[in-house]
Amino acid sequence: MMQVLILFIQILVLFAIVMLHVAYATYFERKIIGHMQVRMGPMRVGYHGLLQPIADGIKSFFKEDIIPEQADKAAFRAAPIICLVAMMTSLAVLPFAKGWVLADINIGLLFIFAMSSLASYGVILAGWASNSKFTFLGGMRSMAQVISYEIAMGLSLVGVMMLSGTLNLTEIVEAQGTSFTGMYIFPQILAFFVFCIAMLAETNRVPFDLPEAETELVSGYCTEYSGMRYAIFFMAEYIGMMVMAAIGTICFLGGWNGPFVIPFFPPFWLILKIYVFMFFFIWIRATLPRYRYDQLMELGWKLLIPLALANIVLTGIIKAFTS
Amino acid sequence: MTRPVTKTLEIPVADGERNPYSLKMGPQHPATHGVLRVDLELDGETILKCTPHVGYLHRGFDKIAENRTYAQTLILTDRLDYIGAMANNVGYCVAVEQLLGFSVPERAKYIRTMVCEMSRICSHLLWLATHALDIGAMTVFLYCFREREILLDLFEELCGARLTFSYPRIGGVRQDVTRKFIDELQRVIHLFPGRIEEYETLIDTNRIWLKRTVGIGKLSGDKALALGLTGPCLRGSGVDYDIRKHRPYDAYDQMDFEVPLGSDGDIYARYRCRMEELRQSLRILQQCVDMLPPGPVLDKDAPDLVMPLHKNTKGGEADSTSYGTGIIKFMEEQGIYPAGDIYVSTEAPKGELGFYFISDGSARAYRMHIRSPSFIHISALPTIAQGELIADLIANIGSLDVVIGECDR
Amino acid sequence: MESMEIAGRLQAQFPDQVLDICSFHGQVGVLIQRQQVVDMLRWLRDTPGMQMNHLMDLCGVDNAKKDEPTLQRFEVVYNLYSVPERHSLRIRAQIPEEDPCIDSISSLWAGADWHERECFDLMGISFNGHENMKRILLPEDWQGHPLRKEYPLKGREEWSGMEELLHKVETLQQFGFNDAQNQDNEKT
Amino acid sequence: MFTQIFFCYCAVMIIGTGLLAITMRNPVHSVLMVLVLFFHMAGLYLTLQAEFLAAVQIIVYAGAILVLYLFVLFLVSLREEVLIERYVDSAWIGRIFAGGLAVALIGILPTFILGEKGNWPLARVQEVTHTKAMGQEMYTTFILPFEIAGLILLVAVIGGLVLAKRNAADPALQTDEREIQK
Repeated sequence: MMQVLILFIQILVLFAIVMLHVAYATYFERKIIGHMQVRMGPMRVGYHGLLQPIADGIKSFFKEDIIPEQADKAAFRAAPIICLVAMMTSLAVLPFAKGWVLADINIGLLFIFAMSSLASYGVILAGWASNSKFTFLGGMRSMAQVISYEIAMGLSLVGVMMLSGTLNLTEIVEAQGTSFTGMYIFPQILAFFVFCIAMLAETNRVPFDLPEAETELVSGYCTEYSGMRYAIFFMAEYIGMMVMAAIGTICFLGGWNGPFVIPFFPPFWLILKIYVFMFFFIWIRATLPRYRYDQLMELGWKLLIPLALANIVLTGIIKAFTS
Repeated sequence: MTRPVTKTLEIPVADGERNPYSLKMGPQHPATHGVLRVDLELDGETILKCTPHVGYLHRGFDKIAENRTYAQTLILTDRLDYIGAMANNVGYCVAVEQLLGFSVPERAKYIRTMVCEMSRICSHLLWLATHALDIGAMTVFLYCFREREILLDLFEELCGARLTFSYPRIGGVRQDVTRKFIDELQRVIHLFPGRIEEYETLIDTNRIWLKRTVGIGKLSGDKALALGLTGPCLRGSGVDYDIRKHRPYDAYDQMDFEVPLGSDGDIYARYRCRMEELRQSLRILQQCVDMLPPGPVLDKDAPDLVMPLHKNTKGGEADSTSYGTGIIKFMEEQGIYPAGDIYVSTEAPKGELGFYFISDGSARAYRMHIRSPSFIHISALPTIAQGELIADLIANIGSLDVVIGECDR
Repeated sequence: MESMEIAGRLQAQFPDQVLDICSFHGQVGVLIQRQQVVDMLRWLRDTPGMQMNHLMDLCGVDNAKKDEPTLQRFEVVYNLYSVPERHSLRIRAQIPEEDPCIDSISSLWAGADWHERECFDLMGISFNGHENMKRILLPEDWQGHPLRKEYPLKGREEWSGMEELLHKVETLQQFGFNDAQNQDNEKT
Repeated sequence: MFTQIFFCYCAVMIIGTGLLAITMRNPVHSVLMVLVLFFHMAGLYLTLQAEFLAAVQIIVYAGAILVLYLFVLFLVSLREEVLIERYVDSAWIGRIFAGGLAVALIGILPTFILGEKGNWPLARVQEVTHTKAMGQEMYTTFILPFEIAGLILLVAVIGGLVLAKRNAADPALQTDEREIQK
């Protein structure tokens, strides 16, 4: 009983911390993108706009919740929740440092894949349930995109699985050793490249933000959403970014290992690396135009998947010869 | 015995080829540049048929112009292409001067050429900004606005307005340029080439940008001409038609500049054309500054085209109509207004901006027709967009550079 | 080639169609009858030496208040330009009041499509052979053609669509919609 | 104790959502019910220490196959109500058949017996993890059936490609024809 209570408290703490990070990830993004675009970003609420995310949260919480008359109400309500829950659940298996993990399961990597594929249901349902043409097109795009890029992403991580011989995220980090040179980014540079692109597509970020391409589909699948429900989609997107960044860190950048150990706060390096990834996300958003739908598919199926497959074969050959 | 097996929510889907998926884009849509509505018939995301609808901003300028004096109509032209309003003002004034046979002092000609090119840069910058945003490149948008701001400040220094200028007058310009304006302009001319390179670094060699623009929205030169496209859209298809060269007005015959031509007629070619035009405009600006002759800026013989006042400044009740008509009567008696018709067009940033006037000898135009480039460019949209994807339609609308205020008039 | 010369050659080619040639500030206008307008414009476009391949402008004119009795009630004015030869010409096709229509030239210039629709919309001249002769700038249920001289500057009545809208607003106000906004409006 | 409750919950949910999936009138809702069903199937696998299967169940079935179902549902127009003739005229005949089948199933239940323990007792599976155990078996003992299955799927993929290619060519032809008609 005690164990369950402790677990419950742990879950709550993780939830609170992640939500805070999500809120400030939006601030982080707006500030960085602002400075990249010769403007200031949020400045008004608090010192240099520091309280802006909180104000935004309160605002969207109290906004009117509009449900279109012709919508499928149940699915419309469920969609953002599915997104958020799927993304939050995948946090459970992420090791933030040795032992700092809610559920240290053997199939951590697969579990995260499973959850991220579930999150796409939220988007699809949102697109369908709104009963609007723009959202529907957004949902369709998202469906095709998620199916295609999940394959590329899964295949890109197979190399890591082969090198480490496990699907447990903690063990993957440990298999890379503590030294800088042990990181899988060096032997798996091809896989890392594929992963980075697929990661952007999985999280619907520029240049693959087609499901919500605002100049084409107004706002894609979330066109009809407002207030808190819209904010939930937003949160899910940012948690998704963080989860993807965490996987990239764990599988390729040596997880929580750093040049030296930080006492009392072992996850320091992991979080730092996650934010480097986040910066990468934002930087790309500020730089690149958007792909077109068919070009996105072409890139996924004709470039990334073959590349990932080649990487698997290469890794297999090298592993067979070295062992 | 039968019974319904499914009873569903209406799912908006394409029902084979009998009933294509129809999508109404606009009039409120982020990428239709104002209140343009485009009705699409889609097969998946491929456009089977595209029907633009305009008129949401129709204000009846043609009709208003028939009931106002020539000077009064000038302020309407600000509201055509409000992104580069100065070019419309100049276009209108050039047309009226030719109709009424006024001459313009040399200095005014140079100033007008100058402001024309400035508004061309303004317009092209805004075009680049929104076009890039349509394709998804967000940063270029803000960079362009940073530079546009400098130019708007310059305009403010020149005439006090930032958007609707009404600065040129029939027979010249309203007031002379200041020393400060010239100095600032000089600075801008030196600053801009670097900034243009900055945009090009961001998008010109970008793989995604090239994928989105090269080979999309192709038009051959003949087809573009038949569709009535003008300006950079026509020159992108390789047709050498620039009114500044073909029928020079103001001081353009004194200027040494090149007309950039594309060859492919796709979105990328139009983009390249406009980028080169930015550079050529800077060249013209430099020449204007260097060659600016001294002298008056408003023709002495030009009639004092005072606008009728709404309130009599000397106190008492307003009698605007009789005051206005008084002047007009006087001028009609002087025989300033010849009877006849004339079509004069100028090279506005978006393309050929033409004014067709019929004068019957009174102070008001008997008939005025504005040939606005945006109107014709939108009408070419179905031809360009057919068979392409939704995303390309957005890019095409952007690359045609339409302003609804000008289209609907 | 001088515009006058082109006009002369056009008259030689279509002697019974050309009514008059007039010149104003160096621009030449040719008054023609409406019957063979497509042939004439095609001749101007395709003849070597003419190559008037750019239709600059097309608009309708109402001559009701002009005191020139030789003119018909309506005119359609075509402003042509030759991009390779750099010369221009204006064609003014006369259209009688009782039958305001003329052949469409959208088969010659695809760009004439919207010009003609605009002319129909505002002037009420219809174009035979045009595929889509509908209003373009005004609402589809608009009455009358505003650019005709007898059309008043202020419309005779409110457009029916606008009245519908006003009515809708009134009904909504009964249920308390839009009240706050109205108060704001009253203040300003 | 906990495992039993969890099993009961999963079983009830599977039956319940299964029933809902076939009775719901909106096909998209039905698919969602199947999604929930797959979830609980994965839960059942977990009670059997088969975590790899559980994850694959969600990734493959929920993440890919059901999404494809949704795709098809969206693409096929269901705007008009689909009317299907009843296969058997009287409802009672159907109910009798169903009842009979249910009785037969329940009657057979006691004859189920647990299989032999074999090479992979529970302790060993837990030790090397289910993923490894499965991989080992699949690529050694069952390599031939595995490859045959792979070959069959490959044939299916190629067949699908060929069919799709032909279908893709058709609409293009149709649009061309339509243009010509204009």
